[in-house]
Amino acid sequence: MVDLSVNLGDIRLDNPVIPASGTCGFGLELAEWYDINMLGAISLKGTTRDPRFGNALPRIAECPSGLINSVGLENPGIDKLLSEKIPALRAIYHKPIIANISGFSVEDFAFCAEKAESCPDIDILEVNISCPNVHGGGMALGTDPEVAAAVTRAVKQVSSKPVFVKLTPNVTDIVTIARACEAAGADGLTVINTLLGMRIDIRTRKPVVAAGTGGFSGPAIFPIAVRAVYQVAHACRIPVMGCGGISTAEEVIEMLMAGAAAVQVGSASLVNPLACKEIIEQLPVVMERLGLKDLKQLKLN
Amino acid sequence: MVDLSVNLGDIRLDNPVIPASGTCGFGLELAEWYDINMLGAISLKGTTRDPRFGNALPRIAECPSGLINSVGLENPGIDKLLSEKIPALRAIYHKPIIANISGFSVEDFAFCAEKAESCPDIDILEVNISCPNVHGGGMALGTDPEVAAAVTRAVKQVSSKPVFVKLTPNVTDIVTIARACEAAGADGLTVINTLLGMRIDIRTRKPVVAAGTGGFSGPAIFPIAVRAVYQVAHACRIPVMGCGGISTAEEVIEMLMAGAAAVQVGSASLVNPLACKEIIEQLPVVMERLGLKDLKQLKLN
Amino acid sequence: MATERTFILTAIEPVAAATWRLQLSGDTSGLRCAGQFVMVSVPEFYLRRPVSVCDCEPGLLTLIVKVMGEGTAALCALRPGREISLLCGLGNGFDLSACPKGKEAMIIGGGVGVAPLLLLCKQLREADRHVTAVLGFNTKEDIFLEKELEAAGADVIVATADGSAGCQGFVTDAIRMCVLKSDYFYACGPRPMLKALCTQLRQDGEVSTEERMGCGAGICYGCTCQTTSGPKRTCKEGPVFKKEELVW
Amino acid sequence: MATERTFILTAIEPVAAATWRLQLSGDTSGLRCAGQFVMVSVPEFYLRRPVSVCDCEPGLLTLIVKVMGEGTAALCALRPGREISLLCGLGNGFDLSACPKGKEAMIIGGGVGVAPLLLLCKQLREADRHVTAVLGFNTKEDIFLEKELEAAGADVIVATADGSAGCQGFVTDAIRMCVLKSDYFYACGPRPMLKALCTQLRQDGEVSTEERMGCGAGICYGCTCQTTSGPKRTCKEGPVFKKEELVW
Repeated sequence: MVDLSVNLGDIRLDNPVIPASGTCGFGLELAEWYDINMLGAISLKGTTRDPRFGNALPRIAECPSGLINSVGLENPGIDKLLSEKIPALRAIYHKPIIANISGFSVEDFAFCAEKAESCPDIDILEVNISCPNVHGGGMALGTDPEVAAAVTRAVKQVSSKPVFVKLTPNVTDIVTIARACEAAGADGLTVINTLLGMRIDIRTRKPVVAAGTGGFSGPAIFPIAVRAVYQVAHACRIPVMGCGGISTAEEVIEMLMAGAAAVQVGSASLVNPLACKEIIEQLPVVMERLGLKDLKQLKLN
Repeated sequence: MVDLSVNLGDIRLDNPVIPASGTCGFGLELAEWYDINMLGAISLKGTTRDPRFGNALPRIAECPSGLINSVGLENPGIDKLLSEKIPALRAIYHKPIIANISGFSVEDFAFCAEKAESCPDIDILEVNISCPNVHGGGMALGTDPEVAAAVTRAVKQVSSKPVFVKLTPNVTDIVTIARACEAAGADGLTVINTLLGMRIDIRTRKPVVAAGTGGFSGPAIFPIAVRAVYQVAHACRIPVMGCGGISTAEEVIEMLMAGAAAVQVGSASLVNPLACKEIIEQLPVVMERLGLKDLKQLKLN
Repeated sequence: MATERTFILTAIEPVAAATWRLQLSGDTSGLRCAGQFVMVSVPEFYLRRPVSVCDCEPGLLTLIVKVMGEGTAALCALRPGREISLLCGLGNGFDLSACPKGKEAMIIGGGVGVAPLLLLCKQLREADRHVTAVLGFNTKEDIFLEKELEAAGADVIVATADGSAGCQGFVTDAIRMCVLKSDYFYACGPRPMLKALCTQLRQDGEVSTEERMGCGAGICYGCTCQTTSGPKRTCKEGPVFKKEELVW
Repeated sequence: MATERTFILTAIEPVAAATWRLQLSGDTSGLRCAGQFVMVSVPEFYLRRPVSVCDCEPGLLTLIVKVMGEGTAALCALRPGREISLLCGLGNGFDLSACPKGKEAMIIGGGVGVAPLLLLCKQLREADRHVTAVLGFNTKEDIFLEKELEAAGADVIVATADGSAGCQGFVTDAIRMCVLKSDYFYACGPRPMLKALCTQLRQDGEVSTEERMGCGAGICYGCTCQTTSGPKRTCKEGPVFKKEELVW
């Protein structure tokens, strides 16, 4: 009998599989497809200080082994997250909840973190300084180590919850950003968010997504995510949630071997809402084949 | 009858399709598969001051819709390029030849450029400051705008040939690098080189390529390449050779619409050595379907 | 409840220009009502493609697909015997009860938007509503489902933009010219057609909208549209919306 | 000259543990001699997989594939009737003339490296050389081609590492124990076996090496190995190298 549990800092997860923010709504959408209590944890849709409609349509573009999205942080705002979304989820779900917050200034993040502090149902705070789909803010905050550190510090000042900073791969040196966040008090890191991508409709001669560019995700970016996780996990002491293109149990294990403490599964759920369930069910089979007893500390040889 | 010709600065190409450096050897390898005089031009394997064996094996890793290579600039050195490789190619090929030079210091590039100056068969000099597979040099020179400019300036000082600088996508802001090269006198830019990627063999628990990480290419990176070409082409006046994941005639046109003056086809030739031939043969068919008379100035609507 | 199911393609045949009817056999229990759609997995493509349900009986599903891009082209190139993964029973379909028993229902379709009208017509007739079907196409070669809708018990009026068949003009022109009366309307088609209907027809009604989708399951928020009651996901709260909900 | 050709998989059958024989029909004109390989396109995988030619006659190609990873597993899961794209006639094969007419040739294979020996044996026999085949496997269940090689006119000796069949030990042990004499040897198998042969056997010979390849056509320089005459591409100057060329 294999042991699927992993430790994310002080928090023990029954298994390492976590639906990534933006690919599981606020939980109830996935619950229509399977019992989400089988998940290791869940990371909810990115939420901002005020409600946002998001970007104009179309927001989605097909790519080889992936897709581009330019949703643009559509969300009901932090208040509705706390008053409606999380209580509704908690009523049917008893595993850890990761609240993903985003914003356009250091103050925005501090504001959301302070509000979240009042919600005991939130187990982890994920600070999204890597959204490529909003102007002035989003990714801009995650490409400068000092700004990234400032956001981290501001959030930590008002929050007693474990804080994971979600990093963008669209940088020259992700390790510098990661170290800056660690030094600023981050309890962990989520690596990586989407890559900045673009597709053009050669019939209409216009970008496929209305916003022009968007966040590129899916199996196509997996090798970039493995590399980034490997670099960050070997440069920092804090735990890393590995994210980017994972769609099989084998890839979960590959990401853990790269140095991740747990993984987030994103785009796979958009193509198959049952993806996380199937991956979790497949994990013991792959572990047996590889002769792995547990998933903790899967160091490279 | 459609017109496939494009202008790369002052050089007219019969069509926009150019095999990318590192995916067509020194030309003769491709000539075994088809008459390479049907190509728009050809970019030869990256060459350094001294001969290099390159990295240890394995150098190749399979990825979803792509591959990682860590060849590490294996090449016979600039002298052999000029004395053997180019004469042998010129004997059977009369279209433009792009010599791709790389190095570990500004001096290395100047040295190779000066040697190349003596070779009239070289029509364009492609300066590779974006190879992710060598330490101290390669990509390191292409991630800092000042260093990129210094390399460009040094090459321009000793070379009368059109100089295209090949940029890496592994940066926070590719436009800054592009503008620095343009200001330093670059006649054009090649966008993009490979992304830094990694795969791990979960059976051996070792990286798949001996070097650990490598350059990630193939259809998977196409949306990133289109975005980078769009950003650079709209920020600079000099012509751009669009490169990254192109494997169909439709993708050639998409890249041209993004702002490229011509395109380089890379990984596609590794899976099908006839790729460039088939793309060139397919271009008129796709142009007819789209109602395009020629491929110059395919602006977006 | 929505489910993922493997279907077998039993037959595929052209029904109009670049338009194909796909017959699939499999577990249809996930489907509840007309107006719902399925997300179809297409070999070699990452995202599934949304396709509205044209007809459905236990174990048998009928889809009509128009070739728009590479994905739909690949889908229509599949041969019988092929296994296809579907996400079934997605979205909220048409509300039959919105048209009172014994009353007159008008069902209006434009282009490939005609597809979902067949199952809708059958269900309305079963529920004892009188049905008039108004079908709009660009030209004669695009026409499909006319006979099937007549066989299902609808009075069918066809309009073509170029006048090559039926009355010349759009469905709105046909409705005016033929002075068609009804108590309630159901529509599916391109946005301009839906806008014209919602703004010109006096009676109440509901329309099925179309947007480019990511997941089709309400997860990615890729297809959100603005409504009088706030943002709604086309795939989840839609694709059918009441006339008064939509913002034009 | 190397070419890209579409073959039809006419038969696929297991010949040993996790080892399959694939029969393909198509244009084999690109193949010149034993020891060459083909690059096989595998559905769902980006890179082609190199597979050495086991046997070949005009229009008919035989490959033997051992399941090593996901790619080879997908390849061995293909069903007859399937179209497969191959790059044919890649690399330099064995040099028959290196073993003088009427002399004794020893052909040695280890594991799946036994595959190319069949065509080699046939060509050597046709060219009137006497052939002794030494086949090394880990265990009884791995053995294949023994009968075919005997039928082709070779004296066959089998060795298994666990002694479950033939002589116990490696091919080098078998050669010593059976005091096998020959004027020239040809070998294909894992690197340690090739090293042992090249360093222990006194007679001249040549061996087919194996490396992970990118393109298989000499284009990507992904499989370059160091030799006494400088760097050589396994796929292009190889995969067969003279004993004295290799650096261990």
